[in-house]
Order: sequence, then C-alpha cells, then structure tokens
Amino acid sequence: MDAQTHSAKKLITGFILALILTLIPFAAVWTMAFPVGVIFGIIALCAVVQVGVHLYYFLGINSKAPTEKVLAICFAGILIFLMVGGTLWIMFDLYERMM
Amino acid sequence: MLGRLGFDALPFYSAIAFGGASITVLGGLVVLLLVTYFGKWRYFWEEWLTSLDHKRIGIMYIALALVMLVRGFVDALMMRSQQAIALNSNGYLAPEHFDQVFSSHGTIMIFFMAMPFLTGLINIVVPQQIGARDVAFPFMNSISLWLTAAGAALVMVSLVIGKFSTAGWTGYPPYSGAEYSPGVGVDYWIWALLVSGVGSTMTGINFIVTILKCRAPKMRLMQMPLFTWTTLCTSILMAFAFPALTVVAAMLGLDRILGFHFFTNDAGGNMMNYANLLWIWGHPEVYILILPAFGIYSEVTATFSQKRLFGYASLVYATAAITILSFSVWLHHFFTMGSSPNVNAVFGIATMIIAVPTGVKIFDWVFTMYKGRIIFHPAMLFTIGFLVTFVLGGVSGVLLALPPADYLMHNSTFLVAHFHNVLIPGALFGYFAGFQYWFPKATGFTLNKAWGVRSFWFWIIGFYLAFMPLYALGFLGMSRRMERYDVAEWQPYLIVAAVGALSVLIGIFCQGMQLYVSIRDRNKNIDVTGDPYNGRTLEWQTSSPPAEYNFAKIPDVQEIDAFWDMKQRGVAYAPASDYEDIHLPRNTGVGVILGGLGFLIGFAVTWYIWWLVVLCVLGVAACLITRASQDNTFEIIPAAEIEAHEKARSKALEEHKPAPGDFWT
Amino acid sequence: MKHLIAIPYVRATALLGLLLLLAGCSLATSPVADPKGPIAMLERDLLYAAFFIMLIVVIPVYVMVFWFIWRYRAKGGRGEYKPEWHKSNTIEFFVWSVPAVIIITLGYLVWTYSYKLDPFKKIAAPEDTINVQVVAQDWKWLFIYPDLGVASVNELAFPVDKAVSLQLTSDTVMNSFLVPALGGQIYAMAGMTSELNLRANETGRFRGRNTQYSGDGFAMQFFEAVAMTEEEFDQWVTNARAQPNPLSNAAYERLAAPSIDHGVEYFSTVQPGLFEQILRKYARRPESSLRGGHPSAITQTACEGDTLC
Amino acid sequence: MNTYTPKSAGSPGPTEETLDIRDLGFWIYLMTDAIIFSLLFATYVVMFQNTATGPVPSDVFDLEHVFAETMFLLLSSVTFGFASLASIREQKGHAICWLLVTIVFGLGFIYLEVAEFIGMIQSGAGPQTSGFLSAFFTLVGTHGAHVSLGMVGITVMIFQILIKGLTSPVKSRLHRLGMFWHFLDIVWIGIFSIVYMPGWLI
Ligand code: HEA
Ligand code: HEA
Ligand code: CUA
Ligand SMILES: [Cu+2]
Repeated sequence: MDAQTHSAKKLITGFILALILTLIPFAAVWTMAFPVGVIFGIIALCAVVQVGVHLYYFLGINSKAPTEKVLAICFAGILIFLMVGGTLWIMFDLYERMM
Repeated sequence: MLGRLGFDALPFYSAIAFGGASITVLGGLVVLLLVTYFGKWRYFWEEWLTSLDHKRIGIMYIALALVMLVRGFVDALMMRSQQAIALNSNGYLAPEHFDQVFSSHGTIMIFFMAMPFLTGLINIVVPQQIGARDVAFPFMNSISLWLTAAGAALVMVSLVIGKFSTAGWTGYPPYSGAEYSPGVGVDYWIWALLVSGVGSTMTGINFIVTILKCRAPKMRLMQMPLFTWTTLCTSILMAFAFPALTVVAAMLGLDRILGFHFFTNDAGGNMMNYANLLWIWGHPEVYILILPAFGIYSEVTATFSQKRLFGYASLVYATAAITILSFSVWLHHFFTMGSSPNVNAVFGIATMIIAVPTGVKIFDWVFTMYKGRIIFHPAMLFTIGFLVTFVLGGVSGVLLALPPADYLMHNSTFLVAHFHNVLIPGALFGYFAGFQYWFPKATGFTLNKAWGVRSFWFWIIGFYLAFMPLYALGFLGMSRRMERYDVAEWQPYLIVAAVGALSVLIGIFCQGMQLYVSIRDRNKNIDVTGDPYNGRTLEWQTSSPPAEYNFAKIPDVQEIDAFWDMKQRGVAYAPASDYEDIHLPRNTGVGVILGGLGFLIGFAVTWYIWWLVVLCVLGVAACLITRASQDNTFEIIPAAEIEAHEKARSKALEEHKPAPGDFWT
Repeated sequence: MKHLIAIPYVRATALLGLLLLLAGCSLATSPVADPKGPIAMLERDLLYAAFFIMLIVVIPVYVMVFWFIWRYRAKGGRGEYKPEWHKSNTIEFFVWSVPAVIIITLGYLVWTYSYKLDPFKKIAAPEDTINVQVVAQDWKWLFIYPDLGVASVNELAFPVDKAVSLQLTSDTVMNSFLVPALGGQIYAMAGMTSELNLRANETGRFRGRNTQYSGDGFAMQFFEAVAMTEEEFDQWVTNARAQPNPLSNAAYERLAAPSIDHGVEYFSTVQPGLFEQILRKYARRPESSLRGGHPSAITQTACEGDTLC
Repeated sequence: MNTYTPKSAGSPGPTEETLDIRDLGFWIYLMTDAIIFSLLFATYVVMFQNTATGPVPSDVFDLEHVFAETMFLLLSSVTFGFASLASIREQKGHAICWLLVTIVFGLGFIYLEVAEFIGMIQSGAGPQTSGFLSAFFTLVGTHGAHVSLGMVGITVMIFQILIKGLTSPVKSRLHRLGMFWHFLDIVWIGIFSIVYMPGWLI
C-alpha cells in the first residue's frame, strides 16, 4: 500500500513492458515468421516473463515484499507445478495407452 | 414454479426411507419445541448463532459433528446388518437404498463428522495455544461454520425431500452423470460439497493467517505447540486442496445441469480426468483429517507422560514433509486405470515415502513415554490405542501403494479395512482424545473418567471386530459396496463385523453416558484452576472456560511448552495491574444468513428452482456488500471490567492454589 | 482396567474369536492367498514380501509401546523419571534411517514389479495366446473371441496354461475387471481399450467380477473364468458355435439393455468389427485412431528367463 | 482483534496490523484462486483435442478479437494502478475518475467476450457440443465471471469513496481489490498463451 510499490513511473514501465511482451507473441502468430515450434517457444517465454512483470510492477512482489507473501506464492507455484504437471503426465500417458 | 420438486419427492415409496425421514423431521421438531419451551431462542441467537467468539464457534462445530455422527453411525449399522444377512437374499435393503446408505455414510463421516470435529477442536484450542485473543478473521470463521452446517443440512434434507446420491462418496462419473443418475441425489451431493468446501477453504485461509500473524509476539515458529503446527499444515492443505474439489464438483454439476461434456462417455468427455481431479483433492483430504489428530496425540502423550515431547524438531519436519508429499501421490487411488508402469511406480514410491515421516512421528511418541510417568487418562488410552492400531492401517496402506498388489486389492473390502483402520483409530481416536483432553477447557468442568475408560474399551474392541474381518474378506475376493452376495464363506466374517459395530454402539453409548454423568455432576467437577492436568501449553493458562478475550495480558513466551516454562519460573499467574481496553468483534447474524442462503442455493439448484437461485445470489451479494462497507465491527471491553474479572480469578486461584502434583490422576 | 469390562462381554468376544478361527481355515484357500496363475502368484508374493519387510519396524513399535506403558506407568511403574529428557541423536538417526531403508527396498520392488506386472504386457508369444475382447455392460460381461468368431456372456473360457490377452472396453459406466485368483485388475471405460494379460496354471472355475460400483445390478455382476484343458476348450467353442444365437447388431442391442443377474449365454457368430463399433460409439476425436482389435505395442516376447513363465 | 496492541488503545476500528493481516489473507485467497484456474487450464489442455464431431479450436478462435480483449484488460490494469496511486495520495476525485475509466475498459472486455461467446453458440459451437468446448467455455467464462465480479467491486468502492472518503479501511479495501484486478490480468496472459494462440496455430 505504500508509495513504493505504487509509483507512476513503475506503473508506466510495467505497462510498456507488458505491452511489448504481448505484442511479440501476437506478431509471431500473425506473421507466422518462424516455424511453429519456435513460435510456441516465443509464446511460452513471453508469457512467463510477462507474468513476472505483472507480479513485480503491479502486484508489488519484490525483495521488500513480506516474506509470508513470497512464501505463499512460491508454495502455490510448487503446487501448481505438481498438480498441472502431474495431470498432464497422467492423462496423456493414459490417452497414449488407451485411445 | 418449483422446478422438478413435486409431491413424489416425499419418501412415501418405502417404509425404511419413510422411517428415516420421520426420525429426521421429528428430531428437528423436538429440538425446536424444546428451545421454544424453555424460551431460549433469544439466548441461542444472541449468545451462540451470531457469536464470533472462536471458542463458541468451535463448540458449535463439535455439536454439528455429534449430530451428524448419529446419522453416519446409523448408516454404518444398516450396512453391517444388511451384509451380515444378505447371503443369497436381498436382506432388508434394496440396492437403490443400500447405495444411498454407503454414499451418505462416506460423505457424512468425512465432510460433516470428521471435518467439523477437527475444525471445532482447532477453533477452541489454537488461538489459546498461540497466546492470541481471537482468530485473524472472526467473521469469516462464522461464515465457514454456517456454510459447513448448510452442507450438512443439504444431506439431511435429502432424506426427507428426494433421495441422496447413489454414487459413493467419490461420485465417479459417468455413473454420477445425468445419463446414468438422472435424479436429484448427485445434485444434493455436489452442492453439499461445494457449499461446505467453500467453508473449508476459508477455514484454511483463516488459520494460516492466524498462526502466522497472530501469535504472541515472542513466540517463534519453532516454539509453537505441535497441535498448532499440525493445524498450520492442515490449514495449508485445506486452503490449497479444496479448490480442486470445488473445480471437479462444479464441472460435474455443469455436466449434469447444463449438458456439458467434461466427464460423459460421449462427445469428447473424459471421465478419467474426474478421478484425477477428485484425488488431487482427495488424498490431501485424508491428511487434513489425520494431521490434527497427530497434533493432539503429541499434546496428550507429553502431558500424560508428564514429560517433554521427544524430538520436537523431528515431529515438525515430519509434519511438513507429510504436507508437501501429500500433494504428490494422488494417482495411487487409480493405479488400475491403465497408466504406464513408470507412472504407477513413481506415484507408488512417492506414496510409500510418506511412511517414513509418519513412522518418525510414531517413534517420537513412543519415546516421549520412555522415562515418563504415564497417567492413563482416557485421552491417553485413546492415544495408546491409536499407536498400536494405526500402525496396522498404515502398513495396509503401504501394501496398497505397491501397484501390483493394489491390482488384487483395489475396490475390495481390504481397502475398506485400510481406510477405516486409519480413519477410526487414527483420526477419530485423536479427536476423541482431544475431546476428553480439552473438554474442561471449553466447558469449565472435567469429564467423568470411568465412562470414558469404558467407551475406550468398547471402541477399540469393536473396531478390531468390525474391521479385521474385512481384511480377510479382501483375500476372499469380496468387493466393496455389495448389498448382497452368494459366497457362503463370507458370512461368518460379516457377522463378526456386525457384532463389532454393535460393540462400537456400546462405546458410543458410554460416551453419551459420560457426557450425561459429567453434566449432571458438573458442580462437583469444576475446573477451578483452568489447568487440570498440569499442562504444558498456553491454553492451560486461561481460565476454564476462558474469558471472551482469552488472555488479559498477552503472554510472554520464552520456551517451547511456554506455560510449563512459566510455571517453572513462577510467573505463570503473576498478577498484573496495568490492564487495557480490548477490542473484540461484535456479534453479527450475517454469517447465519449467508449459511441459510448457501443452503437455499444448493437446494434450489438441486430442484431447478431458478428464481430462488437468483434471489439468493442477490441476497448473498447484498450481505457481502453491506458487510464490506462496515468500518467498525468491534466492541470494546473496558479495562476496568477486565481488571474485575481477573481479580476474581486470582482470588479463586488463591483459594485453590495449584500445587505441583495436585492435578488429575 | 480389567474390572471395567463386563465378564459376559469377554466371553462373547472369545466366542467370536473362535468363530473367526474356524472361518480362518477358508482363508488359506482364498483366491488371493492361493492363486491359480502366475500373475496373481507374483502379485501375492509381492504383497507378502512387503508385509514381512515392514514387520521389521512394526514389531518394535508393539514391543516398545507395551513395554513402556508398563514400565513407566505412574502408579507402580519402576522406570526412572526424567521429565526433561527429549533428545537423542542416536534414536533420531535410527527412526529416520530404518524406515527410509525399508522404503528404499520397497521402492526397488515397486519399480521392478510394476514393469514386470504391467497389465498391458503380453506374457506369451501370439501362438500361445487366446485373444478375448471384453465389453462391460449393465450388469454383465460380454466376451468376444475375435479369432474364433464366438462370444459368451458371463463365462470366460480359455485353455489352461495358455496366455489370455484381454482387451476391455465398456458400453456403460466405468467398470473394473478382476479375477482375484488370476490377478490383475483394470478399468474398462467407454471409448477406450485397456488391456489385461492373464494365465491359469490349473484348471478350475474362478469367480471374477466388476469391482467398481455401477448401479442396481452391481452386486450380481460376476462371471466365471473357466480354465479348461485344450480338448475341453475346443468342445466349448464347438458348443458355442452350435447355439442358434448369432451376435448380430440387433442381438447386441438387446443384450446391451440393462439386466440384472444375467445367466451364461453363448453366441455362435459375432458381427465382424463389433468391438470397434462399440468403441466408435464414444469416439472422442474426429479421425480417432482407435486401437480396438489391434494389440498394443507393449509386446513382451515370452519367457526371457522371467519368473512369469 | 487479537493483534490489538496498546498503541492503538482507544481508537476503534482496524489498526495497521489488522490491515496487514487482511492483506495476507487476501493474498492467500488469490493463491487458492490460482489453483482453481490452473486446474481449469490443465483440464483444457487435456480436453482440447476431444472435439468429437464439433469444431476444432482453429475453427472458432479469432485472434484479432482476442488482441482487442487483451488490450482492454491491460489498459484497465494500468488505470486501476493510477486509481490506487491517487488513493495513496489522497486525491479522491482522481481516484474516482480512474476507477470509472477502469470500469469502461472492463466493460469493453466483457462486451467483446460476451459477443464472442454468443457468436460461437449461435454457430453451433456451444459448450454442449464437445468436451473441448465445455473446457473452453468454463475456463474463459470463469475468468470473465471474475472480471465481472471485480467490476461490481469497483462500483462498490466508488460509492464508498464518495460516501466515506478515502479513510484507511476504504483505502485498504481498494488495495485488495487492486490485487484481485491485477491477478486477473495474469490469468488472462495464460488464456491467450495457452488457449487462443496454440489453438489458432494447430
Ligand atoms: C471418518 C470416516 C469414517 C468413519 C468414522 C466410519 C465409521 C464406520 N464405518 Fe465407514 N466409511 C467411510 C468413512 C468412515 N466410516 C467412507 C469414506 C466409506 C466409503 C463410502 C463409499 O463407499 O463411498 C465408508 C464405507 C463403509 C462401509 C461400506 C463398505 C462397502 O463399501 O462395502 C461400511 C460397511 O459396513 C462402513 C462401516 C463403518 C462402521 C461400522 C463404522 C463404525 O465402526 C464407526 C462408527 C463411528 C461413528 C458413529 C463416529 C463416532 C463418533 C462419535 C462417537 C463422536 C463422539 C463424539 C464426542 C464424544 C464429541 N463404512
Ligand atoms: C486418515 C486417513 C488416511 C490415512 C492417514 C491414510 C494413509 C495412507 N494411505 Fe490411505 N486411504 C484413505 C485414508 C487414509 N489413508 C481412504 C479414505 C482411502 C480410500 C478412499 C476410497 O477409495 O473410498 C484410502 C486409500 C488408499 C489407497 C488406494 C487404494 C485403492 O483404491 O486401491 C492407497 C494406495 O496406495 C493408500 C495408501 C496409504 C498410505 C501408504 C498411507 C500412509 O500415510 C500410511 C503411513 C503410516 C504407516 C506406514 C504406519 C506407521 C509407520 C511406521 C510404524 C514406520 C515404519 C513403516 C514403514 C517403513 C513401512 N490409501
Ligand atoms: Cu491419493 Cu491419494
Ligand atoms: Cu490416499
């Protein structure tokens, strides 16, 4: 809530970065300038970086954020990895074997 | 106007259904009449239903658990007696009734007996154990309670209006889908889970924040009592696992009501993903049930061995390890779905790894007794019963975790034996121990000992009789959920199991007697000191029952077993003079109203009464917006009042000075 | 505490124990304890092995609990009282490491046995294998013999000592196929083909069933797996072929309608491609690459010094 | 509340510390919501090939539309940021203005989304058509529902600011609502990167 996490400069920087990171994948998909595999890579990379940008510039997750918050998001990250990763592994393995 | 609700929903189609419905309705009426007769409505509303006091909320949770256990146990008795007689015959329960019985038994026991019981204990104890005056979000706490009650009410209403689900507590589609289960039963089940699941998620968030943020300022994490630690881990599991249940139940609801194709046989549905999502929640759920019990055992063994807990750090690390691991094993519930050997093996091994931290815990409790002075309080008896019985259930769990062995035992009564073996002597005995242990703290008087001991013996013997035969039946090839069979060899075992259930019934009767006798003699057994067992943790510093604000002065924590340490240093009851005003949340009826609306939403969706749904959703929005616009929801207890209260307590303590060794034996 | 238990209760308990003991005799010949095929045998051995390994830690728990509560009881216990004793690195070391070692051992068993007992894995060369297509229905099992052109309901016949390769699907809700005496268990789901490979070493009739709750007829949804000699099996096929009962599409529709406690039934011929047709009913993808009728790629050539043979 | 400390004695209402507690509680709620979304994503990925007899993703997705939605949402995030900033600087009028702008962008987003949904349903690609479409509508619809709820929240906050002014509880509520709003942006990144773009590519 303090002015530190919310300054106009930070907001604008965040916005511009997010905009760029949105434009790149859209451009890549529209122009089809690269092989599909590469485009997928670009989309994934931009998405991950953009999530980081949002967390840092808009949600105030930085080195000064309360430890509990950072821990909570790390924990959620691990769980999401386990749940989503596990789901995909399990389900595609089953598809492979039975469909 | 009333959707698909009509007169045929009333249970006139079968004598047993009608009987169940009548008992439910009569029971409800009797309670209403009694309250009216004694003119207690106002008292109930003002002192209990609208209360935001975590201790009262806790007591209400346990009362809910008690009511629901009656229902759950009647179901259990029905199943045991049916299976005892149904050799080559229909017994007295038709299939479509028997399947409602096991579905409601499982659902009630897990969601509306075990969950409220543990949440109740947590509510009563944890804020006191950490030296806090309240939970982080008292109002949300009240909403959680009433949403849980709303879910329970939905299950109970299904007895009277319509039918309950027949798809088991796991509700696997496509069987539970609209095509194969067109009635309202599965909808009741879904909404009972959704409504109470939201409550559990909120409880989880509430206690995570309470424990992280509201501890007595000096209490470090590694000084927290173990029950608080296990509560923290349970809360994390509740907050992070219940969303999976919400997702999967909502999807099943969409399939059923709006014709989506998540889990249907046709149009691209994928029922395997249901099992996947359900157990992402379901496996952590069983640790939600067991971890608080583990915490209780830790408190109880230390107190009644009159000795410091052995291996505190190990116990904490083991708890944390179980918490994380429990999110990585869910596939063990469907080894037989056809996964590749590497998938099965990875999840099987992950499952077995949980045996290591669990084993560490068991040994730490055993070594806590070593060189102690063990008092056989009923709470301790339940703990010992747990130690020697849970191990069996754990071992059978590890056997099921070997995928090839699970091929033989999946869906058999061996599995039924496994999970009752961990749920009853594991989780339930823990709650019983906690109940016996903290009863004086919550009510101000101690429980009768003799009836407690009796109930323990009947429970444990009943448990062995009722469930050991099921292990054998698994070897004999009996599947779960069978309402009849034609294998004569099974019957002797099933008769023994029925007798076991009767012994449990006697055990429950003894618990009832214990309550009755204790309440009758309450004036003789008043717990003046608030510390009846020479306790070790902070909840024993408060009076019994505690003042609304728990602690007049926030305790000064310096050690593990903070209260014990204070007693050693002679500062446990140090008088203070500089009391200050205390802010506590004002009571509010909004929680009850939200619970009521939650119930109505569930009911209305079940019966397709859409206008009611819309109305209720608007009601919920109105409640939340109003509440979110209130700035001052506190009331102040003036310092003078606190001082008077504390003075009175000091005087009582003077007269009944707790001398070392002068405690319950 | 003895005085607290009523004497009649003790007697009744003893009596029940006796009853159990008598019944216990049946345990030795139970399908799981006394399997009739190599798969079930291995699965049972694994179960037993794991159980005995775990006894290494379980027995000490029992010994210590009873010993400690006796020795350190408050009234009359002889043990010394050390209220502050709460730490011992030696004990901590053992309580973490011994279970860990056991779990590592079990983990090794899990890994190897999961591969060895993969239900999809063929256990014999094609010429020693009988292929059966299994369809779960409400509330019965249909067995189609694609190579022989016959089919049966609720009776799975096959020659002893020959591998049986089952391909399973469901024309209704999720079912789970299990013959405890032969081992293995696998779900049968609509639109999908799961596989199970079994073998019997002795002739006999073994009870098999659906173990996944599926509605009103569930309890009676069992079948007999009949392991017979080669000659008996030929006769069985001849007999099936002689039935005036072809499994046409129309006949299949009739059969698929829910029925409880359906008896045994034989079909002289089977509409070609019936199994694939049932699968296609629930096709999830447009040009679905249905594997029906085509055994999976996971074929293990028989008898590579494997205990399975 | 429990964290009552002497320094706030006599001043009724929430203290700095209780606001801190609410902040953490809300953050954990967001994490649980993230789990909900991630499971919906996982389900979508598991189901997107299960089109049965219905259309495949590239038949029904329109990237330009998605791009417009993305812009609306991103802009609304920044404008909400400015509203928060104004509230910290005690500029009541500015805060309300920025919140109104945020609502306008939010409405634009919802309008586009509803139009897309209606178009799909009318062309026979409703959620009942196939497992793929069920998963799609549920995932994207849940996000849309969150955005709508957020706008109800913004409306309530506008009224609170008008009536109560920028008091400390109002500011703290606005702050939490802001976290919610920014969080929805993150979910949307997932939606266009996992649902729309790959669907269009394959
Ligand atoms: C916590 C969970 C729990 C508990 C306690 C129990 C307790 C019992 N259960 Fe079970 N049961 C399940 C969870 C539980 N169960 C589940 C999840 C299923 C699967 C359902 C499905 O198939 O979908 C199941 C299924 C199940 C079956 C069906 C088996 C089958 O599929 O064939 C049977 C059969 O008899 C059975 C029997 C019993 C019996 C006799 C008891 C009794 O021994 C014990 C009775 C216990 C009580 C009545 C509670 C006692 C509580 C108190 C006495 C509180 C006192 C409180 C205070 C003093 C404060 N249970
Ligand atoms: C409180 C509830 C609870 C608890 C604590 C557990 C604990 C465990 N459970 Fe259980 N389980 C259930 C409740 C619970 N379970 C329920 C309700 C179901 C069925 C749901 C349904 O289908 O309806 C189920 C089903 C279930 C299955 C699925 C079987 C199937 O469907 O085919 C499996 C398989 O792996 C399993 C395994 C385990 C294991 C390995 C543990 C371990 O955590 C146990 C660890 C404990 C010990 C091992 C004992 C103590 C340790 C020692 C003394 C140390 C040394 C030991 C070793 C080194 C081995 N459980
Ligand atoms: Cu799971 Cu489990
Ligand atoms: Cu489990």
